[in-house]
Amino acid sequence: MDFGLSSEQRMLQDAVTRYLSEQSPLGHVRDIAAAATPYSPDVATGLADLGVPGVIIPAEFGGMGLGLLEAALVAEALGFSVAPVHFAGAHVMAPLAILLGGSDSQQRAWLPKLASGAARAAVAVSQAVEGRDGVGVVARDGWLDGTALFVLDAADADLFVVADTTGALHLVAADAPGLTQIPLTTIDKTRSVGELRMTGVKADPLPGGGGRTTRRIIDAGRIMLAADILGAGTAMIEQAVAYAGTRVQFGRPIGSFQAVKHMCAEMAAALEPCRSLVWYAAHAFDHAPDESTLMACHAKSHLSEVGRFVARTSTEVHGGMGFTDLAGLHYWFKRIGLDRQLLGGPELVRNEAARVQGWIAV
Amino acid sequence: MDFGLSSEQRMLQDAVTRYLSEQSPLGHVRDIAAAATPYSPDVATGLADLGVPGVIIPAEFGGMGLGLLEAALVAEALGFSVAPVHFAGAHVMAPLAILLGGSDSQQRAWLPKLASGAARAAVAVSQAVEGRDGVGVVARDGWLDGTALFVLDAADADLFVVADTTGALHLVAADAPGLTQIPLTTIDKTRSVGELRMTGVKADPLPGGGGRTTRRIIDAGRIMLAADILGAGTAMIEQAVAYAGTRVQFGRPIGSFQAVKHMCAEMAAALEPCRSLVWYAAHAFDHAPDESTLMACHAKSHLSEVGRFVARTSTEVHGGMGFTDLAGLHYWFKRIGLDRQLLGGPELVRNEAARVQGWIAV
Amino acid sequence: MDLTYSAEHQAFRREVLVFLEAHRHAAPKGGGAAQRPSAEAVAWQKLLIAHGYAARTIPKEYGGYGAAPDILKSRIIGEEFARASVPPGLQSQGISMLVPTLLELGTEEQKRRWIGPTIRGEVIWCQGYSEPGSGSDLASLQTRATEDGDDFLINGQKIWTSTAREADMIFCLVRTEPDKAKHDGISYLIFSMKTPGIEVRPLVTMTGHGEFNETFFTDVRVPKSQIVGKRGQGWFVANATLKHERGMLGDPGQLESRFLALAELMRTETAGDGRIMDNPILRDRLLRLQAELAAMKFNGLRVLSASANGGDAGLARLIVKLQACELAHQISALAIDALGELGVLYESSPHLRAHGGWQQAYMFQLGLIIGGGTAQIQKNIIAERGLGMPREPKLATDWGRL
Amino acid sequence: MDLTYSAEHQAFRREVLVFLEAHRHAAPKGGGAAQRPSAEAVAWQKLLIAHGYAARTIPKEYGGYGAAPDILKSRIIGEEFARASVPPGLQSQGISMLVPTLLELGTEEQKRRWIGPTIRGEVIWCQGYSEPGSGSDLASLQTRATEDGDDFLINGQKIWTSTAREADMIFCLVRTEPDKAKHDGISYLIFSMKTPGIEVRPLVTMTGHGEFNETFFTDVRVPKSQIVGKRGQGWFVANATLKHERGMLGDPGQLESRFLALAELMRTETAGDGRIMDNPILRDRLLRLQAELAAMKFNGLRVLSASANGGDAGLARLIVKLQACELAHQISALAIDALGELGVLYESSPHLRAHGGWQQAYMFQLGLIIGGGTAQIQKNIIAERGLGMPREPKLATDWGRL
Repeated sequence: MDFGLSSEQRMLQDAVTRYLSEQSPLGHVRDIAAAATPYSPDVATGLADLGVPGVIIPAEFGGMGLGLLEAALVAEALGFSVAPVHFAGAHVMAPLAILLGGSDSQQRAWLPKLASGAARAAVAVSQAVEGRDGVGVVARDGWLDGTALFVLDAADADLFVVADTTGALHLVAADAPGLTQIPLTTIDKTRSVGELRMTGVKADPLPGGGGRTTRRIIDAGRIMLAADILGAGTAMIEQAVAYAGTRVQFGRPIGSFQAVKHMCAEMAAALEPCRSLVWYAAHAFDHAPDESTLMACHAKSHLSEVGRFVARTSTEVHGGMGFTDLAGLHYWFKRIGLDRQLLGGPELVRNEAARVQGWIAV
Repeated sequence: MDFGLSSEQRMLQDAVTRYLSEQSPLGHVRDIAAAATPYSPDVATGLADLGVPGVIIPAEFGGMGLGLLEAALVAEALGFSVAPVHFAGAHVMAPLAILLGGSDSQQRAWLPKLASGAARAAVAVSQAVEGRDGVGVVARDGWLDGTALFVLDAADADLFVVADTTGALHLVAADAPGLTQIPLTTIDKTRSVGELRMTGVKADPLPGGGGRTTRRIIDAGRIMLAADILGAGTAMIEQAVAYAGTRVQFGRPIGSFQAVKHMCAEMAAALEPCRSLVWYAAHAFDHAPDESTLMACHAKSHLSEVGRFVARTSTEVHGGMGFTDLAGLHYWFKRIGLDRQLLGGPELVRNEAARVQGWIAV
Repeated sequence: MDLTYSAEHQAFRREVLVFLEAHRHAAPKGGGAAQRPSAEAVAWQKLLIAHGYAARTIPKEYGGYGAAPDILKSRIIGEEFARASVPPGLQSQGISMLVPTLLELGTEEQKRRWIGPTIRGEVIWCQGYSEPGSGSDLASLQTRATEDGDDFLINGQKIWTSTAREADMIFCLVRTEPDKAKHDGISYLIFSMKTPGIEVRPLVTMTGHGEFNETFFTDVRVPKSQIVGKRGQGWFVANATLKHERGMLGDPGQLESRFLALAELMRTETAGDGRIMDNPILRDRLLRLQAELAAMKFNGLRVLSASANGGDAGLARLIVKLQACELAHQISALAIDALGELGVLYESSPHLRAHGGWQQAYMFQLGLIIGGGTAQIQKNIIAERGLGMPREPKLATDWGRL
Repeated sequence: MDLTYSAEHQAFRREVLVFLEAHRHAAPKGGGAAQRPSAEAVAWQKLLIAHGYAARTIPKEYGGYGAAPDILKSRIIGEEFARASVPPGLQSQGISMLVPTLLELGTEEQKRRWIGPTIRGEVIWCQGYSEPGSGSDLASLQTRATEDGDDFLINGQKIWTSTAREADMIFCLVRTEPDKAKHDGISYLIFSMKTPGIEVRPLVTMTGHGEFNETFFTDVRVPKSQIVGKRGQGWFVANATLKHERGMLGDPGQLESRFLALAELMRTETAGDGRIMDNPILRDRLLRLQAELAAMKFNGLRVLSASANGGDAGLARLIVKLQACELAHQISALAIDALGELGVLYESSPHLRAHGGWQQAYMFQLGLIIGGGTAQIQKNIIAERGLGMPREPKLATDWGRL
């Protein structure tokens, strides 16, 4: 019995963290955020060298063949550094969809390329999370029509994994005729989100891509977003504590004032148990299928709430400096803000958690 | 334009407050709380001398003929001193029911006696707030059958104002055959709540006692409970501030520690605007009928939330002493706890506020 | 509790309505923003001053309308201009902060020279108070003014100087007596932003906009005569000004319009199976905010009444900034949550709602929670001044003193 | 992340199950409460010690079972006894606090004399630490022990002495060196509650029950030999004990059973039109608590694992008391709200649900938030020891040092 990380798991996370601290410092994040596309090919290449795109792809397809817990550790490291690269959609949900729902030939065609970083996939499942007027993709005889919003990791994608109105999944090549890609600008300039419009687009359905697979990849995606918030929140608390230790007002470091100290303590007290929740949700995804959806919901909704509190409070600890662009703290603030809403806000996700437990009368 | 109290209004409130501080100090509250019936006849008599039972009863019936704002000021004073006497049911809702819904003869029969304190009335409208399995009073041809819970100001009542399942109101004499009275023990030993069981009880229906009258008296009752919380919360903050100013730990009054100071500031910041809300809700009850129900809901639900926060936080400021019976702070804590739940908890009341505004789709 | 207006005030309201009806066509489109006003806005301001709807209580000899203070008339003007969606008089730090300070503590020469052009929008001011190292602890400011004959030479840096890029003039706190106790060594100077040695750099905030600036001074030469109040009394002079800034935050009218926009959003926007308003959880949050808003609105009326009657609502006034900023922030937070995934869109994105204003407001209001005395400083003030709690040694004595 | 148990631990679990099956009929009904145990409970305790399910790691020579510490085995025992609803070994302040202290710092004579009878439930102890004037600032305690020949004469007052009415003995902090700095003048004494001069008065709390006492000492004569540790080192000795108390709060198993009772309440009780669980607003609150509970439960596992592996989970451990007490309080608050008007019923009222336990718990848990280091002290500890933030001069140095 050991509820904790193995040394291999720590090494993986440390490697990603170290790489990002060296190759994707705040200055680089700023540059990417100011550019047209919120995506850093350089960092993506560096992470590919570490094997990140193939973290959950089996070794037979050239991946690392690790579990969702390892993926969550990577996600946490990315959130910690607000790394301006894809992850939840491109490197977890998309390969998982192909692994769980793809035919042999689909797997052979795509997984090696996804594992090496030679191809990139984006994921369009937002309508399976929450419907919206005028949005939705209809499949008929292998052709797709309609609109998908909030496509995760959209920039620079070669392939789209698209859910239709029945929850079935399809592969769509980025250059398919009839497909229009529209970037969506969000508060967070470190993550790419897009819109797809389809008029008679040829699709390659995943034979095992029914509702169950969609459910699984949404669970996985939510755990990744939760882990991203965990990393971002950890970084914000660290920055707040560091700032409070050096910023002097009234002749004392502000961190020696009880009000500031307690703000930091409340953040840490709220966030620290989240670490174990994220670990367990990721572990359960692979090893405790009965609890998997419930834990994914809990991780996503709880981290969203705690993340909002940490984002706001750590900004307050920084005083006016937290509100400026100078400290750059807002990149983390916005990353948490984005993660909170994607794949369902906390109220929606908690409602799903109630359904899973049979707590909602039909 | 003057959003504030007149000098007459202040004098009324001061008179009640002064009387209670002299004649119903904490020691008296303790004695009543330890007794079988949570009701002090002595204090009730003293308050009758001040005219309290007739505060809203017109002068023609021997009352003071004042408005609901004056009643709210009295309620606040009673809450401030956790006075172990009736009010919301006996002296506001019951006379209001008879005023709004009673016939001339009913008014002549009861209002003078209620105004002088010679007779006491209790109010059984809980089922009109929220139904509950096995509870409810059915009226047939002037006879009542069934059970009513959470009868307000039940102890020592001569008369009950009872709502039936249609929301119509009836007068029932306390000595009517077939009527059984059962006291309900609550956390709060300063206020009397009871149960009525009726088997073929002769009732005297209020001719104007339909749903509209019931709605009005519930609104009024909620404003009174809100005012009671306001007074109790004010007293708790005062006690917390006083305690923090004298209790010394680590060589300083604990009130000089920022954590304690901020707890008090947060309580005051939350409660102080409630004062204006209660005033306005009471004013609107008489002078702005369109807003009356909405404001009554807001006052009740908001004071319930703020009251819970103040009750808990002021107890924390007192440290271990707040948890003991020594300081007696818990009488206020429990009074607020009772007020919060009676006539509907905050979620239920907010739902009504949504209905009143047409925000709930039918 | 009398919520009706007197006959005099009702008549005054009718006057305002008549004016609005007659002149609204002449109102500028953009409203009275902080930047340099357009010619149209300057003309509108002159008209308003002439009728007493701007610079109302400023004496005639300094260019104002010269009316006796009447807080209810000011409120009526505000209400009716807002209801008619007609821009009110110019709002700027010069008008709200410098002019009251000069009226209270300026020399006759300073009043005659600066008040008129300022209220007419001809001279734009910025405020030089905060420094990177002096936020909550404002009195620790380090910008130095050293004597050089009849002049001061100013060196240092200010931050949060909004409108510094547009401003003609600055009112500025500088340290003239470095050997004195920190509150006693400060002077209040006014000088031109055209003076050589001043450099202004935009300060980008988390909203992505450069609403503020940093302003750097290198050997900026200012005649000693341009001091307001006495040398070394700048802290006292600034307090007179800061009082006015404090009053600007937490306007319940603004809160109410934000709330109404949120309720409208929830009534009209759909998500999942129906209107957002049909989601009981989000609706419950909306109702909590509505109750709080009602409390703050009536609290505002109470503060106003007390003030109109020459009193002070004490605690009810002291809590306004803390509570109103928090409530505004919570309104924006709910709007973002109610929009679900759409809530993250920003700037010129497709599918954007309210021009991205909810996210913008969510961040800007966090800035307001921090600015003008952080929430922590506000709580100290409430506890110490409102509740009379004992001071913590050396904490927040500065803001707490204001 | 390995959530399975080793073969050794699985075998141990089977042993426990076999024991429970064979002996559960002999278990006492009431469980191991704080008061003086029944003869049945004492017999049960002896059986548990003999099998190593109580006093497991206490050396044989002092009456224990003498096993090597294995936190997972302790957990397995706890889990299986709880699952089988069989009362575990006696729990008392003597067993959880005094015995570890004696083991660490007692003389051989003290160990031999007191540990055996204490773990067997034959001697009951109470704790004399807090005083009316010394709560958070425990080291300021004023109960005096003055020398009189070979004895101390004790005068003063203690508070929060739970079980003082039943206790045979007390472990008590007294000031022996009034001239020394406050932490350095304290000694740790053990003496009989039958000693003349001791008066115990029940301390009624807000729940209406007398769970605690006040204990008064007037010229209570205690031989100097009954000191634990050295004279003037009582603060150090007490810290060893307080560490153990800290660990007793925030048991996730208890939290979970409270939560399950709440969920069951909401599934079965009706209000208005349907089950409480069908109220989306209350259900949403329930789900928030469930997520927090999950986080705390796994956090507990993490702390346990770190400890089992000889490490320390640091922050994850330091936050437990603060978060777990708050969560427990929130669970009770929701239960009260969910019950609506029924939620106010108490004691022996008709229509009472759960014997009034939700209100009782709501108040008692507020007491736990305050006791054993208030929430404010906990936050200081988290900030200073968990996050390494600078100390505020003179604040909470005492609890913070533990």
